[in-house]
Amino acid sequence: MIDISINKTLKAGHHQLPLDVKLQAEVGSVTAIHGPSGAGKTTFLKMVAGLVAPASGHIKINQEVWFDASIGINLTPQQRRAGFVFQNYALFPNMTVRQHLSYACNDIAWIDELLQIGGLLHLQNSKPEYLSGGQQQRLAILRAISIKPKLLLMDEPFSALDAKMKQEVITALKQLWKRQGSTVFIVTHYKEELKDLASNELWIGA
Amino acid sequence: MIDISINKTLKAGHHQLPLDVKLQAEVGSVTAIHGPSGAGKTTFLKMVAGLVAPASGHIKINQEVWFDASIGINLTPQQRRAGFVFQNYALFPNMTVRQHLSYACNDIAWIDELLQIGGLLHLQNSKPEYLSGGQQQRLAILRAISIKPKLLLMDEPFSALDAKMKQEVITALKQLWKRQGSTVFIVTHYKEELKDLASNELWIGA
Amino acid sequence: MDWLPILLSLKLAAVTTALLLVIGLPLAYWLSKGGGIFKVILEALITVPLVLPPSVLGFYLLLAFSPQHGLGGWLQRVFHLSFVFSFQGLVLASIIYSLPFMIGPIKSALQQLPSSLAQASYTLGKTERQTFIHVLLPNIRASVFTAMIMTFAHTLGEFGVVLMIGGNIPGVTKVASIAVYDSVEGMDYRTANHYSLLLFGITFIMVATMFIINRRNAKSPLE
Amino acid sequence: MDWLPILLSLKLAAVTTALLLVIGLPLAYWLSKGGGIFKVILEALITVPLVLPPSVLGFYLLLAFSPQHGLGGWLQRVFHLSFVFSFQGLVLASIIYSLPFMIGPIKSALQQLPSSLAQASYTLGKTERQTFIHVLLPNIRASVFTAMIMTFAHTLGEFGVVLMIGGNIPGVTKVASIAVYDSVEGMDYRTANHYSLLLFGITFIMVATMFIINRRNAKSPLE
Amino acid sequence: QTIRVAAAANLQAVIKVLQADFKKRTGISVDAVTGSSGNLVAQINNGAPYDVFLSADMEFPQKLKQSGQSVKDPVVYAMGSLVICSKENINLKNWQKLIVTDAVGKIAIANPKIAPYGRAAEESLQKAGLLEQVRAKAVYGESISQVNTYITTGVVTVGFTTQSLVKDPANATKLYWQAISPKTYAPIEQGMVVLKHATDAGNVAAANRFYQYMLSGAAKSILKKYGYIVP
Ligand SMILES: Nc1ncnc2c1ncn2[C@@H]1O[C@H](COP(=O)(O)OP(=O)(O)OP(=O)(O)O)[C@@H](O)[C@H]1O
Ligand SMILES: Nc1ncnc2c1ncn2[C@@H]1O[C@H](COP(=O)(O)OP(=O)(O)OP(=O)(O)O)[C@@H](O)[C@H]1O
Ligand code: MOO
Ligand SMILES: [Mg+2]
Ligand SMILES: [Mg+2]
Repeated sequence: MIDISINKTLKAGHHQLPLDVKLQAEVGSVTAIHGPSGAGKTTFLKMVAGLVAPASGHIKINQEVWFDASIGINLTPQQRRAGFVFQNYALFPNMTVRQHLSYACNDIAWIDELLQIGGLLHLQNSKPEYLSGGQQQRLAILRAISIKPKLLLMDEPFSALDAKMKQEVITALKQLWKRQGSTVFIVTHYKEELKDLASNELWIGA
Repeated sequence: MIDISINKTLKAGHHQLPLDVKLQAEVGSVTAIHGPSGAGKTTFLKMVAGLVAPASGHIKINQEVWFDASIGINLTPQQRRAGFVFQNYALFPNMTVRQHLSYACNDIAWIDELLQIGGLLHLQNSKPEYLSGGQQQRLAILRAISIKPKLLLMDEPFSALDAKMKQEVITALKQLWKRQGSTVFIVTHYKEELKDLASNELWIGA
Repeated sequence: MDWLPILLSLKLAAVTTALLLVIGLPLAYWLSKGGGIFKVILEALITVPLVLPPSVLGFYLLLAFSPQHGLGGWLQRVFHLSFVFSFQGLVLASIIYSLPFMIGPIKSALQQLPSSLAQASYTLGKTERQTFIHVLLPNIRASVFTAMIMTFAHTLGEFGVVLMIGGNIPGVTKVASIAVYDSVEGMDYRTANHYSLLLFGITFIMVATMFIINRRNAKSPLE
Repeated sequence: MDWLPILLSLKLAAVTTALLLVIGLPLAYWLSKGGGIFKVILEALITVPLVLPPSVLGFYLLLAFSPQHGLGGWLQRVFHLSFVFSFQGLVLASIIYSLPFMIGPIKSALQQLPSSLAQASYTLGKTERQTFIHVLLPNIRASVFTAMIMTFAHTLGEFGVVLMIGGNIPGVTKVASIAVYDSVEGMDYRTANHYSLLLFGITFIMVATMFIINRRNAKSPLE
Repeated sequence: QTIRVAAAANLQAVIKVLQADFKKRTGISVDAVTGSSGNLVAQINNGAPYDVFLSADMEFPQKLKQSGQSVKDPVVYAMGSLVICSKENINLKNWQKLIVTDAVGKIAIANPKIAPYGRAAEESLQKAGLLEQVRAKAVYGESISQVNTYITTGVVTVGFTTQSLVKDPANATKLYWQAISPKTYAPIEQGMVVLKHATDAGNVAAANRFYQYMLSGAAKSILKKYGYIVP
């Protein structure tokens, strides 16, 4: 059981933007998050991952307390190890495709499987600057799932993929998640693309 | 009349990837470009803008020859002044939203109109690092159209916008383009989103 | 303690830093674009004055600019310019000596910038020059500040070159570094301490101010 | 010409550069994270040795490490370590003198990196240390090389500090910069020229090699 | 009127007194530029605007004559006298025995290649048959001032230096010293010349007055007070 309730006031220019999110989800479920641009979806994911501190509230994942303002608990991102697909990918310019994955995990067979899923085998020795937008996005997805995280946070992970590629990737991911029992939050602007994937929905915004 | 026919062999990892595009379009038309990830859509736009040199072929815009390998003509990006929305935005980290636009053009009324269209008025003094993904993407669009280019090249310009915001932006752009007689190439993975916008279609890929 | 050397030093450091900025920025930009063997040679040449002991570098500069010899004589005859035992000589020597400290950090910072920034600016019709000034430079501000501080401080403390080519003439070439050196040599440790503390104080204020200006205007409200 | 001073200089420069890398990288990282007034003061302190003429800095170091005085005496008694007239003394002095040239470029390059790089690494469970070594450092390689070259060259040419604290003992502290200075002073310009050319050549080869290694492994196939 | 005098580093203390006395007598100001003799000669050869040169030896002024920077032959204005000197209260009467014992750590000597006092010290040690034994303890100063710094800061036990160090009233450090017998080293003759620049700059009369003054009784008594032997 995942139980999140967090608060923070963001600054958008000179405006105050209150962000107040409550979410409960089953272990192994997939939650689609949507809402208008600038509402705080990315910020929400970053708070869950431990990259941004909420002002108040709590984050409980299974039995673990990741964050609780009232008792002063705030685990580091390293302790949480939530897989994170950044909206701008945040790839490492110095590493090849394969090095991204071998930096994250040691299992060679698993890395090969991932490269297969992402269709990046032939590019495994290329650095990000030599990848197209969609190739970069797939690498960002692979890197996040390579650590087999209990909780996977994806920020518009399919926006640069063409329809066919997207379907292939989603099908593969679905199987993976089932196998590993992962809980997943996906921010998306296209609800339809997740229709046979997501069981929950979360709306962030006024 | 716009007449493009260009050739280049790309390298994807150790593979050779031949890219061979022919396109003819009316002045004032909107062309939707699609194709699989990694096929060369971004590279095609960059060749049209003068950021990457084709190996052979020609680019003719109205009466002007922008590129012609056979007679050694290759205009600089500055001479072409094609508006360009980069897939990764390429915003200037040092400039606020408004400074992006006033760097590109001097017309204050026009800048205010643009900020209005993009819904970024309240963020005009924020730098890119304080913008959400969708806000950054809107700024990238505004910057490209701020110079009122004859030819506008957009690389997945709406991928980070929610459905409502996208409709608003597209509606506003349509009017603008009509007013200015702009010719537009848009790379997209969602043909449907351009259905009442694009008159031409170009497929890049095997 | 005599204030003249301190003022002279500050003037020398300010003039040198300003000129090196004017020379160094375009040069660093040009070098950052990469290129053939010619640029590699030039970069190595720029670094070379560093490995000669300052007084020896000063000696060679003295030979080069001596009115007795070719180049120096020609400058003297044609332009009435003398680079030995004159303030402009100190400036020239300091520029040669500090050039690598100005170029190095700026060049490597420029190489680190993503190329799409410049490309975006070009498509807006901006020239390379406008792009450099308005887009590239502001985004490597921290490195430019670092280079300026190092150049300024290095020129304040420069001694060997200046002594050789300047000759310790009060009010013309007797800068603070020479004055404090003289005091130590003359075992006048009190005066030496005063000069040192003063130089220390000036640098401290300068460096601290720079660092405070250089801090990001605001912190991200999310972190 | 005597080869011993050249070898000694190369050894000093190599040891100093290596140690400064070990000290400078974590320090630059720590300073790059920004922070309170304490860090500003520390940064200013690091820069200050630059503004004192090297020989005067050497004089103060001499006072600090003299076995007659507090710190020096204590080091002597407890660790049998002497920093005057010894090779380790030269190393220590060179480290103090060159620290800002190592720290400066690395720190500002680190500040220029987008913070999402480190964040991505943290979410993979990597510590700050692992992230620094495997993600941040490789992406500022050009700046680290620049800092290393400047430090190495600067140490080769360093003269005033070394002269003061080293005492010019053949084979122990008589480095190349002193040897070439001696030759100029003794009006033995032939030997001076030989030494200078040799230092020149060594630096040239070193710098050129570094620059060639440092060039991007391959050019983008699209540009 | 002002003239510029380039003076060897060992004169740094006494030149201030000479400057003041000369000004009182003639009304002519003197800007003194001190440095090692070798440096000063390199500068003079390359156009330095100095009117008179006071060297630490005779060789350098002779070279200037040869290169045409001075018209007249150099004259000796003073002779240096060598002392062994320490900050520690040790009896230096028998310095020859003492310096080879463990009681003496480092020994400072001016670099004999470029400083006349260093040459004299080595000569003296050679005569006493100690040079090789002392080598391991020796540290070399670039100029006599650097040797003085080593002595007064106590980083060396003893040093060979000029007597003007211990006679300098500005020096606050208590020093223990012993003159080295002048018979054991060749005299350290310090020479002086008027430079060509004085003629070019129209300072020749004033420069000559300073030159005369340096050889006068008044200057000699000051030099003597600072430990120089005057001819
Ligand atoms: N410097 C480079 N930049 C971009 N792509 C490169 C580069 N070098 C090689 N390539 C290869 O060129 C091919 C075309 O890339 P391009 O970015 O044009 O694709 P795209 O059609 O825009 O794909 P996407 O929809 O994923 O953005 C890719 O397979 C990529 O691996
Ligand atoms: N450092 C910052 N990073 C991101 N957003 C910031 C920052 N500082 C302030 N903000 C503001 O916080 C708000 C929420 O941003 P966030 O990135 O979470 O939005 P989002 O819901 O992910 O939007 P999008 O769909 O456009 O990506 C925005 O209005 C933005 O202007
Ligand atoms: O005064 Mo000297 O020339 O250093 O011996
Ligand atoms: Mg977002
Ligand atoms: Mg693309």
